[in-house]
Amino acid sequence: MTTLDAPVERTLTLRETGPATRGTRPDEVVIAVSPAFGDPFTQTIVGVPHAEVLRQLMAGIEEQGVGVRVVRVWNTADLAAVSHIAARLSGSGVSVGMLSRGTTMIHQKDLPRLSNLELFPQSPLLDAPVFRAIGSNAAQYAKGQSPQPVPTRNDQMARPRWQAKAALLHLKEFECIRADAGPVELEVTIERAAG
Amino acid sequence: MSSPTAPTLTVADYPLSVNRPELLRTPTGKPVTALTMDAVVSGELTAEDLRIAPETLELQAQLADASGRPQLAANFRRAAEMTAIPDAEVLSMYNALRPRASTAAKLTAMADKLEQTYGAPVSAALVREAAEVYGRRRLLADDEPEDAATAATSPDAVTPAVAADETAADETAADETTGSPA
Amino acid sequence: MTAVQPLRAEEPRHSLRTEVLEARPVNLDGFVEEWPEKGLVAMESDFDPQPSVRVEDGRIVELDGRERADFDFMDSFIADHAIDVATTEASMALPSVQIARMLIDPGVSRSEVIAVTRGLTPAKVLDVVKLMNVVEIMQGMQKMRARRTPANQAHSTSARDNPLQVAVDAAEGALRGFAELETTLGVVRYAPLVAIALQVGGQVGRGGVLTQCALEEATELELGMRGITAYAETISIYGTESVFVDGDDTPWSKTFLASAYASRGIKMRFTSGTGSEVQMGNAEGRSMLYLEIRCILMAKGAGVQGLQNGSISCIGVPGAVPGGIRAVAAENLVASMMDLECASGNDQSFSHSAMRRTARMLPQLLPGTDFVCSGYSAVPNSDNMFAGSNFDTDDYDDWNTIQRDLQVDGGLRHVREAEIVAVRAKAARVLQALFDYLELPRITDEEVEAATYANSSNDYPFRDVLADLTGAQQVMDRGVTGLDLVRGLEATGFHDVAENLLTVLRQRVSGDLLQTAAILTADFTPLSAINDANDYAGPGTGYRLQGERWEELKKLRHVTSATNPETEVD
Amino acid sequence: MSGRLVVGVDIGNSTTEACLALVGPGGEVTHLGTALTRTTGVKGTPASTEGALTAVRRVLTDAGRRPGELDRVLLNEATPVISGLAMETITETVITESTMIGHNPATPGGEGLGVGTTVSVLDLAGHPGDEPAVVVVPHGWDFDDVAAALNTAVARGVPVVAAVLAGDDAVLVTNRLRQPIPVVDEVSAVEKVPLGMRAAVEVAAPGRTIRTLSNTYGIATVFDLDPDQTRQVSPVARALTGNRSAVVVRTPSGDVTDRRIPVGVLELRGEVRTVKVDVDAGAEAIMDALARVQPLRDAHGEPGTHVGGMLAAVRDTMADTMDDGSGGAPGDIAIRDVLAVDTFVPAEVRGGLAGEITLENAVGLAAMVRTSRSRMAAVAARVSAELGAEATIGGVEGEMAVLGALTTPGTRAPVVVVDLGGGSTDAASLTAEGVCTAVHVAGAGELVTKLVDAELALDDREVAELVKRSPLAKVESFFHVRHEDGTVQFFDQPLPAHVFARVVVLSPEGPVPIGTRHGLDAVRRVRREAKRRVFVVNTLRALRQVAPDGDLRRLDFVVLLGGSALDFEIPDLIADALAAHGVVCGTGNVLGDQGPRNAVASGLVAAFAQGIG
Repeated sequence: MTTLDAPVERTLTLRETGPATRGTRPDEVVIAVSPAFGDPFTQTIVGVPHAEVLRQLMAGIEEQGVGVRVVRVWNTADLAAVSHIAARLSGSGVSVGMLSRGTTMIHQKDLPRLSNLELFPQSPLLDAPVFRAIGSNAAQYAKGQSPQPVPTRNDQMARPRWQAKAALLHLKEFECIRADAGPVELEVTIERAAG
Repeated sequence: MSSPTAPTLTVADYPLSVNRPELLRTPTGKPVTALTMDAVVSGELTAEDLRIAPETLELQAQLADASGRPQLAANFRRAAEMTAIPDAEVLSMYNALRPRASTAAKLTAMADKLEQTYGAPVSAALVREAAEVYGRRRLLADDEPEDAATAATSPDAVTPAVAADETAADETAADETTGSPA
Repeated sequence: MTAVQPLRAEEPRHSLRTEVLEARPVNLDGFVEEWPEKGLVAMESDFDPQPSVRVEDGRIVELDGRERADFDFMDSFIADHAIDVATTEASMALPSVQIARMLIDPGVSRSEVIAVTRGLTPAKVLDVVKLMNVVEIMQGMQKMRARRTPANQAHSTSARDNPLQVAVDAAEGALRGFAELETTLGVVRYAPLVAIALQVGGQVGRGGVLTQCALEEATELELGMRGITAYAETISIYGTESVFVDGDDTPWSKTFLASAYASRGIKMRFTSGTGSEVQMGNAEGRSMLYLEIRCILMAKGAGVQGLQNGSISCIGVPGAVPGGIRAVAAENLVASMMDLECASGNDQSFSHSAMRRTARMLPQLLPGTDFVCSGYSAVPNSDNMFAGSNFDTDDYDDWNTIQRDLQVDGGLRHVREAEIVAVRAKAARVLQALFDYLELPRITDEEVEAATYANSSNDYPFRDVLADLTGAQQVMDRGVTGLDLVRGLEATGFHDVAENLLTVLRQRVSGDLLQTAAILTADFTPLSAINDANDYAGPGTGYRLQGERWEELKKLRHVTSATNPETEVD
Repeated sequence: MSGRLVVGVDIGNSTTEACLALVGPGGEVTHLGTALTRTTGVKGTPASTEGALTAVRRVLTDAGRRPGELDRVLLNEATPVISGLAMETITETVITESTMIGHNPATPGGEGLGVGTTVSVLDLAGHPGDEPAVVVVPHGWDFDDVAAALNTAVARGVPVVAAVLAGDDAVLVTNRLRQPIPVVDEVSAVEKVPLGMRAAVEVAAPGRTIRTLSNTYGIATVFDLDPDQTRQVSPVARALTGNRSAVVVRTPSGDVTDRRIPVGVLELRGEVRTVKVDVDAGAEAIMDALARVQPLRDAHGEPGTHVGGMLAAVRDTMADTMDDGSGGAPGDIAIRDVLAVDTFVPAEVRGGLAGEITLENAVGLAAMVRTSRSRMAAVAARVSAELGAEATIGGVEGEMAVLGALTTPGTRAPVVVVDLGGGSTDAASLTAEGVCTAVHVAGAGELVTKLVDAELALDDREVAELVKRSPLAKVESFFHVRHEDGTVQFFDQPLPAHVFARVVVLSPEGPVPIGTRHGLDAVRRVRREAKRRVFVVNTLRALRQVAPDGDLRRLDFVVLLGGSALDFEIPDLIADALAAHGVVCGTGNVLGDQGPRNAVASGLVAAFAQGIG
């Protein structure tokens, strides 16, 4: 049978290896995750496991032959700030920033903080293929190519279903902020769950 | 022009366009009855003729006072002062009042200009008051560098991205699961 | 190892009824537990401040337990502009329960209540409305609404920003009874064409309808200054200093902007709503309603005539917590108690459940508000560029039936198809002629035909977007004004529409529409809280749905004739 | 003042221009202003009156004059000209039985050539250990699982030599293999790949193209083909040329054909003979046939074909336009010129498995219809009634254009003007003796737009129009662009995010991204070629018709006029082509300050003044 029938469970381990530094490779994308990503939260607002989110983002970048580093931003859970901090750490200047609930942004260091290359604001509509495409596009920007923007989806009924939960997740993520901690480099290990 | 000692209006005079049209003039001095279709077609009227005159705003301020709405009346009096300010300058003054957009000196200069150039003491007072509060609440331009790198350590850094989208039509779905706030 | 092990743990068996209930649309809605410490609570929170006020030397020096030195900018603004210093200590001395009772007591007039509320602090206002259940809130609203005659507002937008669709749906909406029409854009550069379309379409449907285009401040103000739009409302304010600053504004900048609009003769209201601060993560531990009350007082202090509130785009947040919709009803009441025009929400997608959608609007529909919806979608929700409304065109007949069932006036009426088709056709032809006159991208006869009978944007031929955008830019570059529109309408033979638009523009010179809760009637009489003041004083008083208007609302699409039961009333 | 206030009005195909002047008693002319507006309806028909009135009113307003002061409105004798455009694809590539996967995924994996038997990854476990396997992976497989399956098979001793994937996973899979193999991915219809067949997969290193499968004899070697079979596979090799990766599967009757599509016959009727030519014979054959029948009296397309439909539609539009309600025959409506241009249209290959795109040959056709009848008299009557001033037909378009062009400093008769318009390219010559001849040929700016749109597969006429009008640049960072001439421009403010890293058109409203995967050079080449094939070819065609004995060398001055003469490169392209014939060519500057605009309107005023003086 194909793997579609039985989604494989994977575990995500994020180990801090030290303060994040500015990259020198022009062919890298930096992924920045927010304070609560992976721990204590383990999935996006609609239940996509963080292990899978990161795996797909990184796969999208790898498929384009571009390097990837993952960092955690501790002192803010503002997506634009998370993404822009990562862009300034990135050797290519291109970054992917994401919040625990799934909201994602592709940023570039020369853009104003509140601007972006691509923004995926509706976290409930982001699934694994979208994260793969986001990674792929970020890598293509890093290579100086012109990818077609990942189509964004819209669902007017996301408000009644998800708005309050998003607010709740946002508040929880805020509680994990460490105001005096700088961004740190992460070593990512994704393994198949036992059994 | 309406005389400086215009009658004090009562709520019974409202609506002026129906009950007291003789008091209404355009900023160019035409009576409101001159705003006819013939005048439009012949090209006699310009966009300037369809603006409100400061005297009219004062009349409406009197009506607001008479109906127990002092804040609304004050708004109309500031507005009367602002009729003299060109559109672009009105917008730039508004932008200067945004948080961390101006230094104390700049706001003071703006207040002086309102008072001296435009004869707008009520609006000038509003700007001076803003300067005082901004100073106390650290909302003047010097209080916080724009630089995003330092945002990390500022209280501002713990604000969500959604606020940024406010300037696009406030009611459109700009953020998160749905719209930006209100 | 023993023998028969199940392959996987079995789920507990569900009852068939649970399955039915699980499938109900209401279970697609999201609900969350309260978290008062973070402000994720509607209106009953131990973390809200206690009411207090102290005046020294004609100045408020203590507000809701905070000393002046510790005031944040909301406190400062409210203390110095919103609260009547002369009466505040007396008003604050009244027990909250007494004020709450005044609100629902038919023997106490609206102005007597206002005389008290003008001196109340935010915490005191909260203390008062916390005493009221939802029926009492409605009773209060019935009396405190500023304008005697209730009205309604529509959204007219297009998923393709097609100006023609906006025009014909505006015309139909105006004919159905909306007093105000609002639009916004997917592609912002389309704004000039769409704003023109809304204005012209509205005046075809019913002379005197007021229009606005929601955009960033500079463009919105410019369109208003040129007379292409008639009013503005998307001027957002927030209940905490930090969120206000995140929105790149302060009470002083917004107050200045309010005067700027008035100085150009343009009607304007602010926008706020419960839930925005907590959604943005900076509620400072206050309840949603407490923060909204601060917004309402700030608006009053700014001297703006009215407010759009009722949670608006954050409705999913109060909608998900216990008592949230009661809080939303309360915020509308507070706006009215503060003597502001209230455009009372019901303008954003709220629930998957038709029952919840209806229940959510009853506290506004039943007592009546200045605008029951601050955006009923006059296009199908798929075309609603405000991200969907609580009601759309599909709901027209339901709305009309509810008005008839309960004998309440929600601002709309049933209109026969022939009239609707005729007004749509006319609006389309008018816009076609006007675009030709202004040398804007042509509207073809095929488009006119499609617009006449269309439901959604999918029913229209595609427009040449780039040509439209170039045309839109020309409207700005050439400095086209409302006067040019009048001239074009007159030159192309649509004298009645030209006359309607000129009359609306002329109103700007009089300033009558700047007064609280002003709208224009079909005979172009300004109707506001001054000449149509709410005079409710108990049963048999105030606005009553009766006479000609009631006859109008008795009509529905299908009503069996009593004279000849084999036919239907036309 | 004793002068007479006159206004010349030129109703052109797309714009209507006015020139206001005061003509003194001695014929001396004082120019008071010019105006430009969009032509309403078809020029020369009553519908065009509105535009004429707008232009006149506008020029009067600008000059501060009232209509009552006008002595005379001078209109040109505008012959209605309607042009039509059609594009016919004349070749089609068809793959039968899935023999070839010739698309070019952005990121194939590994490199080299792998030859073996196709086997589904689902059946890999049962694959015999001695047979090289080309593994085919359907949709839904995760890259980790694919890599694991391949590594397992290799560990078991199966020689896995290559893989073909549905998803965009080639690099991911290759990076996880213990032994690298070539992998082709993004094969959308992977389920149609025949299994159990011999197949070859080739991937070249980045920046290189495949060598074996794009070579007929390479394929023959790989599959042991005999000479007859080898002949059959040559289209396969041709189709794969230039790719970085490819898959070829050998099936018993698989084939790739490149066939011509019959698209109909064009019948060209000249003064003396009629010639029929197949449209799929290409532009050269059509233009040769046209040359043989010159002058063309009419043309017809085979009914039921696209060309037939296009020519009939052009004719019908003119007939409707000229129908004045009198019930009379709408005069002589005939197709008077045709321009055929060879072009390439990217098209999806029929029978392809991965949405392969190939450039198919196509012919672009412009046709022009004129009528012998003009209704300018009716236009003049209406203009006169509206303005309350006398309106007369002041002259014939071509002659007036020459008169107007002669107001360009540095020109004198004999002179030839070429009006580069939207629908047609017109030429008029004035000899030293004052003899004037004028011609119209089909094809101008609109055909250029169509060619750009088709060849870049933009499917967006508006973007194509932008590409035509403005130079290109590549946005290399938020703060600088590289222009198409290689120069770099820096900006203080960051460019908008949506243009980042894109090829953009530098339109007057700012940079507009072009939705194409082509690089800047390819877009530029397409644009310049389109302009050359239409405007240079047409200018030469038109000049040959007005030149003495058709000899371009006997022309002295050529003045370019019309909207397309304002283009940033068309005048240069034409000047370069004419330089070879020793002709002085430049863009007109009517009245010394109008550039190539307003020639006819100014010419009308000049003609009127000459009549007085």
